[in-house]
Amino acid sequence: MPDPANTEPSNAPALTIEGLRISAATEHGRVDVVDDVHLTLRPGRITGLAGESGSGKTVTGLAVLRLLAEPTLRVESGRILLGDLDLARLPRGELRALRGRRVSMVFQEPMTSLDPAFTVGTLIGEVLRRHLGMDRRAARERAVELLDRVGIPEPEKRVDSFPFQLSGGMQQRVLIAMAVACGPDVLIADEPTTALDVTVQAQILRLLRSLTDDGMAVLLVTHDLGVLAEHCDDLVVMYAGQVVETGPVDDVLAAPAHPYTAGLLAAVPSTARRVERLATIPGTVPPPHLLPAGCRFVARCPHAAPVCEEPVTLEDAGGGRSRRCARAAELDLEGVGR
Amino acid sequence: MTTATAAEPELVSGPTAGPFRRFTRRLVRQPLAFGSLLVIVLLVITALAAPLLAPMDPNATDLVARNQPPGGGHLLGTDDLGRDLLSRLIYGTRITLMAPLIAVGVGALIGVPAGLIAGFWGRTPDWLLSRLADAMLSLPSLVLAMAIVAARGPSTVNAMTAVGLAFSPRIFRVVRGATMSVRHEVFIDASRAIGCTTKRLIAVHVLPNVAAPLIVQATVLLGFGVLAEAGLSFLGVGVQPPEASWGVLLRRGFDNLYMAPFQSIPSGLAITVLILAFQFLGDGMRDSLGKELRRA
Amino acid sequence: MAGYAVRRLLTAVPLLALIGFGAFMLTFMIPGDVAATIAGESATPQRIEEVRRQLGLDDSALTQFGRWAGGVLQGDLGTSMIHRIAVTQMIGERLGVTVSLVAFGLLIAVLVGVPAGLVAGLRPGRWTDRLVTVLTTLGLAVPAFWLATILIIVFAINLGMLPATGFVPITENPLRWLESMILPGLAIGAASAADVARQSRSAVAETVGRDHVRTSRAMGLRPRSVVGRHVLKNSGIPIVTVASLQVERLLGAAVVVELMFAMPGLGQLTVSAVRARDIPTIQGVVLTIAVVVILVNLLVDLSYAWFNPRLRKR
Amino acid sequence: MSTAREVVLRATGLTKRFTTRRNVLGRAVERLTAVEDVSFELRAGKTLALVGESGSGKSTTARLVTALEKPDAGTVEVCGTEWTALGRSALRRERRRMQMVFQDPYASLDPTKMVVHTVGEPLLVHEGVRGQERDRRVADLLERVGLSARHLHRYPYEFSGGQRQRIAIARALAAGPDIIVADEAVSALDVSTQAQVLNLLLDLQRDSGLAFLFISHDLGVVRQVADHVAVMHRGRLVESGPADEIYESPREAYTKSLLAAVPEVSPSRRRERAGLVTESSTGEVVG
Amino acid sequence: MAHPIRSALAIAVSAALVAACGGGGGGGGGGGGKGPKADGTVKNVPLASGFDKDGEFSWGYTIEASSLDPHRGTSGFDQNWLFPVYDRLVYAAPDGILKPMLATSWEAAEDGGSVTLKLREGVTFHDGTPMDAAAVKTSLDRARDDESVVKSDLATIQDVTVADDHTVRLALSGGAGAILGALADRAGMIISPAAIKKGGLDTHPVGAGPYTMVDHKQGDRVDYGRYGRYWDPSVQRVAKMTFRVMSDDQTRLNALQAGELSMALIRQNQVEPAQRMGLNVLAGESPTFYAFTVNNARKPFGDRKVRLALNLAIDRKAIGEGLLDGFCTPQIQPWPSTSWAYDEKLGAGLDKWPHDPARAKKLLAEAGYPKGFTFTALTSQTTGIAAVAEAVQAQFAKVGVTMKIKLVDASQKTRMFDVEKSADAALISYSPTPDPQGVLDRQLLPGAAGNPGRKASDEVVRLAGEAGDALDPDDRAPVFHKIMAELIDYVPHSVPICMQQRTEAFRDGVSGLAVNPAGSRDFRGVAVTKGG
Repeated sequence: MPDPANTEPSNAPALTIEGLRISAATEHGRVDVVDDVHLTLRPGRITGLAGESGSGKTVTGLAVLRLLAEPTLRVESGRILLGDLDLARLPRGELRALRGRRVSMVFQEPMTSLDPAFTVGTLIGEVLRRHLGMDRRAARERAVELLDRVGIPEPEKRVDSFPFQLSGGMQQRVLIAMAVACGPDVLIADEPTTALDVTVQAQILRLLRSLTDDGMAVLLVTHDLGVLAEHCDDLVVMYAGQVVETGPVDDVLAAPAHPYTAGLLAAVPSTARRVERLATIPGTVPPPHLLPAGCRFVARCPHAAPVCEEPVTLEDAGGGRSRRCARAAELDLEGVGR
Repeated sequence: MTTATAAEPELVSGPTAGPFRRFTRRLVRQPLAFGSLLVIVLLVITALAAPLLAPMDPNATDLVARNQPPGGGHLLGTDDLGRDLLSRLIYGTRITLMAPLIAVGVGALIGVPAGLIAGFWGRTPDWLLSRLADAMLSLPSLVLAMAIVAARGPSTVNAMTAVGLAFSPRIFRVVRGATMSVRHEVFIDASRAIGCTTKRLIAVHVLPNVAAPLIVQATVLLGFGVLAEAGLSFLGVGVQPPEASWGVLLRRGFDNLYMAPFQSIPSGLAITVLILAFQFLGDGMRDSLGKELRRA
Repeated sequence: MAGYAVRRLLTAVPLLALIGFGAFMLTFMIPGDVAATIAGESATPQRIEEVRRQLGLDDSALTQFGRWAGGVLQGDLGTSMIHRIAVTQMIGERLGVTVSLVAFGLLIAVLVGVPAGLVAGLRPGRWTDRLVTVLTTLGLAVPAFWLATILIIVFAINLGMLPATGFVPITENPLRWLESMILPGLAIGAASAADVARQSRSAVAETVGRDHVRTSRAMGLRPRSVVGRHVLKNSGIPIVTVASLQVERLLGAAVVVELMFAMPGLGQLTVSAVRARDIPTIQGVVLTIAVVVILVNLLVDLSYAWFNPRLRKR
Repeated sequence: MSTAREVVLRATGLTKRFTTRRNVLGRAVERLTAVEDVSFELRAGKTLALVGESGSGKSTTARLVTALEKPDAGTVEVCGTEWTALGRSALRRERRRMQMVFQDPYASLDPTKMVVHTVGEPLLVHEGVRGQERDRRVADLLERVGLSARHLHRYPYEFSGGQRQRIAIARALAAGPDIIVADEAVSALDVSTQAQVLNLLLDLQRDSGLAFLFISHDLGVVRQVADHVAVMHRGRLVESGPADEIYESPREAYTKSLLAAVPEVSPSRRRERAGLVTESSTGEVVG
Repeated sequence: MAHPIRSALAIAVSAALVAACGGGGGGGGGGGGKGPKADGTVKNVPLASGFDKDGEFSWGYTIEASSLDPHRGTSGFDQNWLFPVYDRLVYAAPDGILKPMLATSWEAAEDGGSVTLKLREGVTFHDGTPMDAAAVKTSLDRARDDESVVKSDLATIQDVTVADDHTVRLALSGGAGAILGALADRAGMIISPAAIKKGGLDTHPVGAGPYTMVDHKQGDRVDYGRYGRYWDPSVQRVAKMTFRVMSDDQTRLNALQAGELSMALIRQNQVEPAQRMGLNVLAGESPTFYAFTVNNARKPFGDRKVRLALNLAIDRKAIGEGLLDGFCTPQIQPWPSTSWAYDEKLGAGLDKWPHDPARAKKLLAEAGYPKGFTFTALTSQTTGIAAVAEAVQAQFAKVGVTMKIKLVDASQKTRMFDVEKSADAALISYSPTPDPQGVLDRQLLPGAAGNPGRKASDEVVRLAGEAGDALDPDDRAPVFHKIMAELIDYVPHSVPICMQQRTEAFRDGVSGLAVNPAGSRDFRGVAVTKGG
């Protein structure tokens, strides 16, 4: 459970993304899929990045480690600061030395993210030997410790098994073991539990929490608002490639400042009671080549007004909160209650 | 009664064209594939209009004017019997185009149904047909060709039927692999749940999804067919004199390499261009089958 | 694993019988028989009939096949009707030539084809990819006999670096064996290298897109180990499969290359045996080729298990 | 349409075992039991939800009920006809009574077929409807699921996930079924699209008295659609009953741990549910 | 990146050009038919003075030895492989006259009923056993047994008796002259009796010739080494000989140019390129000729007018001098001009059967075929004969006769044309026999294998019997001239088109060569100078 008192960020940010813009080559020519994204990750805290498919959240995550498919996706502008290093401008060789060493990533489909042709021990050992120069025997020992650290039973036996011999949950734990093997400052988790069952999902998220206690900063990318609510400290909501709202989780959930956030919260089917009719957000997300000039949510926003036709920026509203809505001040949107 | 109609973004204006028109529109936009298509269409015209285009009778020998270099009365020179090489090249187009088509046709006639059956049902039919394919592959195609040609007389059609038999295991393997991957697709279960008969499932749903890899393999084999015909004609099993295919011209020109080195160049180039055209057309067709197939 | 290999070998036996029977029936269909050749050109028709009876060629196809199959079961492939030498000995003498030719061709196909496929597949669409596509298409288009002669003229005659003809067994003189193998190996291997390059390219291109390769890049592994270990090992199965397919193609091309380089191999033996309708020799060659093909396919299937552990642990 | 409250689907004692390893001779030596003695009833116009984690056997049960797999034991009765006893062609004719909607919108539509052919296939197979008549009826079906005649001659790749699922639903409606088996029908959709499709399903049920067998792992979604809930775990039916009873006062430990693990958006709801677990906490099974 | 198609074409063109210029000094300038006699070829090469005693001679031939057993080998060309190992009783010298070899002298009995041969003394086989009358009898009896392939060549021998240690008498049923010719070929090769008993002659020949067989790789090569105790060391001028099988014409030229062969058989159309490569060419008459043969029992070919018409339609000059570059002498006599049977008065005889399409059409009309007719002719795949067949096909077309060509291999031709008699005609390359009598026995007489129609003029049959009896060629020549005259009148089923010249290419330094009239290759006395 996050400690509500610790709202003020006491220590320096682990990673900051400023004004990130990413373009993609599509049938309709080159268009921006991510625009003007600002994000800050603090050590020991889990920041949730929410948004529906096509909102650009995964592309933002991949951009940090520059894993974008070069020819089609390209970082147009913006800085990604890890301490004083700008990862976006770093030469390829230096960036590669940082990946897995100071910034790591885990992915959504554990079943396909591990190389089926190698044993778990070899996979983890490879990262250790590449970054820490360990010899084969030391790497294997460290791998067993790591497997134990991420909660895999009988690690000495499991270290020699192949990925297909493990369950989905186990495979995700191996991926996390690989990612944190060298004690990185930042871990980016792109939908780590979406493909897993509810019970296993809870265990993995608790594991991430315990890793942050050692001082690591985590960016948790997901579309599941329940996961965000229960496991994240701060929240960033993206819509059609833009950040539309940020802030501490409980504050945003209680009083969302952007109509899209409110709409999302209402649409989540809760297990409490059955409603006559589910609240929906009408329409679909506008494709990148048909984006309106002003607020991108205007076509679907119940509170839309002429002012929304003008371009709107992400304003800081104090208390670590910010939102991109022209009418934010005058709206009083209904949250989900403390 | 209906739910609120969501405001749909305006889709591409007008109904999308039929599959064939969209396929050709994409094919035309690829320079390489379109160039190849032009070359092949040109060759088909040459084959059909051979009598009009050929300057002389391809079989008229002139034993005095043998192995003439290009120029003078003969644009591409003459062969070892003094026949006009340009005319023989033009008439040769017929057999050179017909031969690979027969071979791939026969190969597909056997390979496609067998591949569908083996891929769709698996287990014993798959095991049996795969072993048969292995057996076919290890039979030297020369024995196959000579046996068929001997039984039904030497001619391009018979020889290429034999080549078709040798191609059928290759087509069988491609179709089987593709069918196996399609069989597990969800839309197959969906149609089965609707109540489609197995026959309809295969014909309507499996076959179109198997077309992409099949087309690529077919165009590759067309290239091989051209060379195979040349090889068999050389062994006397293919086309009978005085007709000639490009392959025969190449081989005969080649035997005179020291006498008249230029003789094998025209047919050699023609064959290379034809095979390049088949290959690039195949690649182009595969790429222009478009997104709707690649998802499968 | 062993069970799998045993089962495959057991299935090979009926397969060989099927091939043996198929080849026998096919040759039987070809008119003209060995008696005419044995009796010699000056023989009178009566003499030819006499020879036919002696050789039992008048019996029905099935009885002759039975006789031949009976012999095979006792390990005797019979004697060549033309050369009156045991088929096993004739094939034994020539197997070395064709096996080294096919092996060399396969070596060139893999050593040239796989790296080319790798380079093209790693960055699809780039100029390296287009260059490899064009070269592979050309490799498939150039007939073997044309390439063979160009190689001979340039390297053997004009430069005199390599022998233009002949085969030296490896047992006799390994260096001269190597020299006599280079040109024919290139001539026979070119088309196969093109095919292997094409298939490896699509295999690598597909593997590069897989999630686990992205994971290894995300873990900061050097490109050398990402490609060398993770990409190559996972595209192993399609590459090995296409390599095994080359054996059949190389055996076919061997006929022409053995002719051009005057090397006494199985290819030549097949052509002369078929022309003379020397049935025992044809059967011997067909069975030998079939055994080679089956063994190669078995080795390839077994290699699948190394590439994909899931098959091994089944 | 069948009259209300009458049992349209009854499964009794369904069992299915898969072979996982064969010995040298090919005989099965190791078998995995996917579904063990599962029985349930579905009444006309009602929705029964089958919930459970992956590997619980709920999808296999769906395939057994829709005769995509043959059960090792047990029977399936649809509108009074025992499907498990029917011959192949008889079964094919009966299939129009029960239709399916699948999870992955991108895989459940044949990419090479236009919408009009895909949705029109049941009409062709069962009533031999072609040409103009088919186009008209398919257009009506598309209207019912919130699409329009403009979409008739389009290909699946031109649609979003939500739109494709609507097309799949239209196809299911085409044969005029009494029951629709929805196997994780909304799991692959985003929250907002999910809500739109669920509302569509609820409307269809209200308008035409359709019965739904709703298979899902998402307890939030199930809460909004299910009249009855059956919880499955490792191939067996752990608990079943009216939805409110299962959610408010679950009897079985597994059901409780399942409910406890669902991440809740509202903090208050979360505290409430946490209480449930402390009463009979279960050992943490590492999944 | 240049447009792929353009670059692909560029690569293909350059590859072909490389082949062109590489192929010996620049392309172009091929040149049409040249004069009848090629310049620069030689008939023989006298022995060079400083030849290398320990030199090695290598030769490239087209067909492998079917077997190294003279009496069992099925191919009519095995003798080339056997001459170095097996001495015959007599041998055909380059000037065509039979000279003593193992038999020092021979004489026929008055009534022609027998021939007695005196044997050379002190000769031993390679396995050490002495060569005496008993050995000759054993060998000749083996050549006459049922399994022997050369049985028909010695058909006239009734019995072989040992007169004394070194004298053998052959009881004959006639044809003394013909039998001597046969004894110069495989039938006359004397095999060591011990080796016959031991067996294995198919792969391990044991004779009394100048060279022993050192190594034999089936279908590839045979290596010969000098036999220490040979009776005539003067002809053993090279220490080692290697004969290699190279069936592809291109490959033999490549091997010669690359220095891997001293000498090799080449096709007529390869003479000019060989000379351009700086190789020498040995060319001379040989008894092998291209022939157009029909089955005169089948419908149109029974009529003499039709056979004559077809004969007149063939333009022998265009084929001989045009197509085959002057290396195939157009003529109608079935024996070469070097043979004693050749009728000098008649010469080429092109005046008897001139190329006269108009008359041919008239004859066809008279025979009832005003618009010509269609028939199928068999021919084999080897490049030489197929080209001739196509030329004849075009020439027949000019007189309205359509000849379909069916490419078949040798055994299929024998079965379809000779045995089953299911084919109309055949274009063949007739393989030589040492004695002109062979042409009659194998090709022209009713019983001949090459005469499926079984019909021939009675006069020719009578004269053929008489031709075989005389021993001395001077007595037999006039009879053959009479036979030729009768053939011209009768127009037989098989007519020659042109007499092929034997063409061999060899590198500098090879000497002691001569063209053998019998058409086979006896490298007796070949020599190689150092650095040759």
